[in-house]
Amino acid sequence: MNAEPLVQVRGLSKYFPIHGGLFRRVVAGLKAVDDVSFVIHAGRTLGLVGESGCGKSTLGRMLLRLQEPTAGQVLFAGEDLTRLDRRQMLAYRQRIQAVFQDPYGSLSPRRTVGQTVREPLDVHRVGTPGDRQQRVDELLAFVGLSAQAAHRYPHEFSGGQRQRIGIARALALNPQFLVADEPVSALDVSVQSQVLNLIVRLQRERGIALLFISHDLAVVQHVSDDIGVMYLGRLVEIAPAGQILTAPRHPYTEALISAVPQIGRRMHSRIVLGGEVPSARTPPSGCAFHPRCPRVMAVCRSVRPVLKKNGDEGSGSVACHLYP
Amino acid sequence: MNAADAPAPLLRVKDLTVEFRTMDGIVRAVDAVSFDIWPNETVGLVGESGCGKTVTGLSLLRLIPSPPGQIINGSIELEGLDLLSLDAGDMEKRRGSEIAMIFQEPMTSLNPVFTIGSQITEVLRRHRQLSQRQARELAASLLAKVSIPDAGRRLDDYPHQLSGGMRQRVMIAMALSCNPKLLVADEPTTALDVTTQAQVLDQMRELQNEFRMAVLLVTHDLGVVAETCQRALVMYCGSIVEAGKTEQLFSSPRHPYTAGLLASIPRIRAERIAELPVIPGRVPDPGNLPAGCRFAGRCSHVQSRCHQERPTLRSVNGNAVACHYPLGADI
Amino acid sequence: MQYVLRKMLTGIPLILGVTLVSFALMVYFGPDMTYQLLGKNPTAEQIIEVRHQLGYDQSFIQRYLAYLTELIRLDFGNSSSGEPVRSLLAKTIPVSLILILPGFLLGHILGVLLALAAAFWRGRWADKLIMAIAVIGMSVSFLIVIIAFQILLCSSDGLNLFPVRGWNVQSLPDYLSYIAVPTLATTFVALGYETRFYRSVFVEEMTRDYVRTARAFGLSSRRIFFRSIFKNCLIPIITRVMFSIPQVAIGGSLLIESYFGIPGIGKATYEAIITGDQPVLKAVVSLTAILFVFVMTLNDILYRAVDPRVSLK
Amino acid sequence: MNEFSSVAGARAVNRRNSIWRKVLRKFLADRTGVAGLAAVLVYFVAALGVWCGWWGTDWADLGGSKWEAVSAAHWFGTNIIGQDIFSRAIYATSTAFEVGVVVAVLATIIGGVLGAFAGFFAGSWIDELLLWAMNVLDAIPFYLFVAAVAYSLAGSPYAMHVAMITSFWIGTGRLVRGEVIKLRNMEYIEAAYAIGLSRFMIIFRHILPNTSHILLVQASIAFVSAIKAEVILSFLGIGIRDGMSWGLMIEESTKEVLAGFYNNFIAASLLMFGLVMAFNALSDALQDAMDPRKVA
Repeated sequence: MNAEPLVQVRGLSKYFPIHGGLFRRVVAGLKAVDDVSFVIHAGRTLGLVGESGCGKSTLGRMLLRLQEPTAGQVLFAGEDLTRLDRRQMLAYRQRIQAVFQDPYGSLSPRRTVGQTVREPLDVHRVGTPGDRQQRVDELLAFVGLSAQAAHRYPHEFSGGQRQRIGIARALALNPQFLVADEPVSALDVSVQSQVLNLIVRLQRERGIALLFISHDLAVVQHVSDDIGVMYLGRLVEIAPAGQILTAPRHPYTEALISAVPQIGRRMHSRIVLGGEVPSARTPPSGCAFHPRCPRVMAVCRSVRPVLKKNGDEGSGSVACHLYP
Repeated sequence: MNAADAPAPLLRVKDLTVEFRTMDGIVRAVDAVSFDIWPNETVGLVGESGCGKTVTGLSLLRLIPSPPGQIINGSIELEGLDLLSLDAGDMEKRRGSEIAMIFQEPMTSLNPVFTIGSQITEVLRRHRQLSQRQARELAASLLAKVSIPDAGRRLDDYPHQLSGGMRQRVMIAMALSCNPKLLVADEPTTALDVTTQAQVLDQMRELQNEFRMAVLLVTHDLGVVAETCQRALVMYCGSIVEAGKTEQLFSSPRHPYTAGLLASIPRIRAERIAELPVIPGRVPDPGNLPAGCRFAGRCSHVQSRCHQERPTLRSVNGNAVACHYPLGADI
Repeated sequence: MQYVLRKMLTGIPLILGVTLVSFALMVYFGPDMTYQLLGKNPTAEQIIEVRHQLGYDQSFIQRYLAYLTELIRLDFGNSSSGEPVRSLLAKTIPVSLILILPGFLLGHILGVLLALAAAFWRGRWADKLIMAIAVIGMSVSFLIVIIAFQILLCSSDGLNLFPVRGWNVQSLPDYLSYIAVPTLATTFVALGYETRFYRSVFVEEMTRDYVRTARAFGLSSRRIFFRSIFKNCLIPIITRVMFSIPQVAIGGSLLIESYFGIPGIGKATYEAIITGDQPVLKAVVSLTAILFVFVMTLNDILYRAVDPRVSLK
Repeated sequence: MNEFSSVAGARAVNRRNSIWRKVLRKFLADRTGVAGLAAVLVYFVAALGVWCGWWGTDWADLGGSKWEAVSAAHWFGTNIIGQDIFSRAIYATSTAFEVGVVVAVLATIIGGVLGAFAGFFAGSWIDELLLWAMNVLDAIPFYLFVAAVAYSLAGSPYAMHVAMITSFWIGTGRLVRGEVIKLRNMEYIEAAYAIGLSRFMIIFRHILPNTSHILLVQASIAFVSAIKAEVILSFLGIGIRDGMSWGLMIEESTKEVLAGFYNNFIAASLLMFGLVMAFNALSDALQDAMDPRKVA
């Protein structure tokens, strides 16, 4: 993997202002995403896991430039997206697309499925109207819907089918990179596996690079080559999927894996963390995980660990004082 | 402890049938469901959205919104007394004190403009003869029981000042307050993060033993059922398709739906697999159900009999299965 | 306190806006007073002089600033009839208040009560009856109600119980007899709107999850309805009552006052608009704006007192 | 293709298309609403006849003597100067529709667009400015405002319309603003951004169409409010200038009523009550039928 990565995220941060005082001045910043860096190679998938409020969705939105980062860079094929103006960005929108979480909220209820899937083609003026119509049929077929579906409205479809429509829309412009934010968490189990298989298939058949964001480790592992774990706005561990699941290094990763309810295991074997995720407004000093960490040391309370490459124990990086 | 030792079931549901009047006609959400719950056991009621599991849970407390919903048939016997035969006032008194229910959304399930202390004491004083002061002390001790730190002061907090996990603990404290014999928990941890979910499930299990109550855990998450329930009931399209001891049910499912569901769940595995097994198709429209077995249209073992005749629950090697051709049966 | 201060500060642009609009409408583009002051056949010099006195030869901005300075000093001077504006206000505002207040209160209180009844027995005959009456109440014009009530209650064709029009209040019985018909009319018309609004508030609140929770714990439906739901409903109720205060205090009485010939602030303002009596208009407009800001602030404070989710910070 | 197409295809047979069909079906099931609609249509035909010159042309003619009783020639009798009250009432129906439609359409368009902009840019200066404008206009009591507009546009027959539109758009604007604030966080709006749609396109293609249920109901409310306000304004002398309206008839009748002649008053009141009532029923049924929580 020596080629230049398709996506390089460098020191990406997003601080939301907190207002206070008589004139509502900005008194502090809420660090939703704090100094996150990673790369994704063409055709590969990075899974991003973390609990609600850890900043994973904000991160995804920044890659799509639905939200402006406070600091850092997003390099796509060598170009820093954060510096592009609206018009320049338009060209890149064709190459970066998104799949959203809520199958009910991600399709405009007053537009037919055909209009929705066609819209990206219309906006970017791809081909003749006839070409576009044909493309819509192809896309619907690829995601497993009939051509007649184009004339119907979203409310006539089930959650799983709507998610397929959302995927068809994202594929319309033949993107190289897809950001999928919790694409299956709102779906029922039996439908979830259908959509996951579709995602794996498009990745394999079309060589699309994917950032797959989810709170569900089991789902993430099914599609990902690498997995990153976020906690309170920071990336605490990132490693190849097989390695991170069998030999997690960060205590938080370990607890997260153990907390996933599994069939064929009884409760007592799991690690149950104490306390709750602290508020991002008042993050703990030092390592943000230290108040809940079962293996906390004195240094964790004062010094914030940085993400460091694992030495001999495999590829990947971890931000933890246990691994100096 | 063991369900079989108890002399009689705590709850006996028989042929429970619930219908909803909708614009598209009458929809039968729950169709002749029967099951028992024994004292102090945890039973999982699993199924996908729209299968009728929540409606079943609500029916046990007669909380179906009516109109449009109506229990049209069946009986719900709690310790031998049919709850459906009680008048509204009598039923009201039993809710909370004998059978209680907690819900999925801890944010909206608590009243936003009252302190949690006043909400718990209100329930306490409704069912027990307590002074305001006694009720408050009891409420504080209940909060401490569900591991809310600094419980005495937390009583004066409003729901929005608590995190999701804490709010669900408050709900559990309310549920425990009057020592109900049966707690119906409708997706109690679905809205919570995994690490919080683990905490809350742990807590529920401990308290259940301490308070000796039975729990009906309504959930879509088979993993949660596997880890917490002694027995499980699998629902599909308004009926129970399979029931049995959790371990046996999950290790050797007899109904093709249960088997398909178990196979299709993404699990943490050492190696990535190329493709997840799937159940093809989708749940049929509740207003337009097939005549025979409701799973027939999606079943990989379907035979012609399945399209004509609806199977009923019968015992197959320890599990109860509603299938004409159960998997791995020695017939 | 800091909060109140900030709220008041945000009221300043509003006051500026209200004064600007009203200045533009009522003064700048308002009736030209020149000829009314001079009578017929004035000379050209006289016209110029009067126009200068009235400030008509200055620019819009200059005149607006002058108008604002007068407002800030609360110096309204004398009305065109020569009466000091202050004494005019002192005379008319109390009349309007005691005229309107009973109807206003009755409308909201009865509205809430009827809405409670309708929502409590939702879908039953009591609900249907109340709502049918409310729609009828909403569909009748205020003016028609006034005239009909007057015919029924004041004329010799009807019951002839109360004075037809006018305002000659010396004692409490006088007062009651003069306000009876206006109060009945305002209440009748308000009831339709208020009942429907409050009922929809109650019904919406009845579908919330916490109501189901309360039921699952055995609380009686009466207690849930009158304690839990009602407190949540206070927020929209307060907002509605608060925001109708400015409308009622200044404008709402206009129709009643002019129809019954009652010397209140609504009628005085209306006449001031017609005759271009600028000092009166300035006073009324600034009072309105200040009242509005005051009500908004008060509303927010009450809101925060009822709803713990909104902190005073 | 696979199992999905067949299942969806089978469903489509009994559930053909668009949310509007569903709304229509629900609306038609509402008897009060349909009755309201029918009554409104009758009124509309009456107004249409006036515009086409089929009837009501003699509203200003002095065709009888003072205060004639109900007769075959004068269905509702005559007024103080012998004009036919029936013709006047019918003619006034067309005036009511003119006022109602003009005010409702313009107020709704303005309220919809400005409300959508305010909501879409909530938190920015555009929103602040629009909110400020709404508050300012709200702070000025309605009748004083109309009177002021009427006198500053001295003589214009449309002063009343202008004043009503300026006041009535605010309610719609606020509602649409609130709805748009909800809508703009929907994922399909994010998706539209991600595709590369401009903000104007998003507002007009994705946001405004999704507020149509609010706009339709608000337009019907504005229609009713305009008709009711017209009556009061005409009575106060700042409403309809030329032509005939129910308000002018009532104003006329106040002198007659004291003398014991009620025909004019009753005719105008009942006709107006009928239309407003019918429209209220219609608007209630629309609201029920289009409540997105019930439709979706």
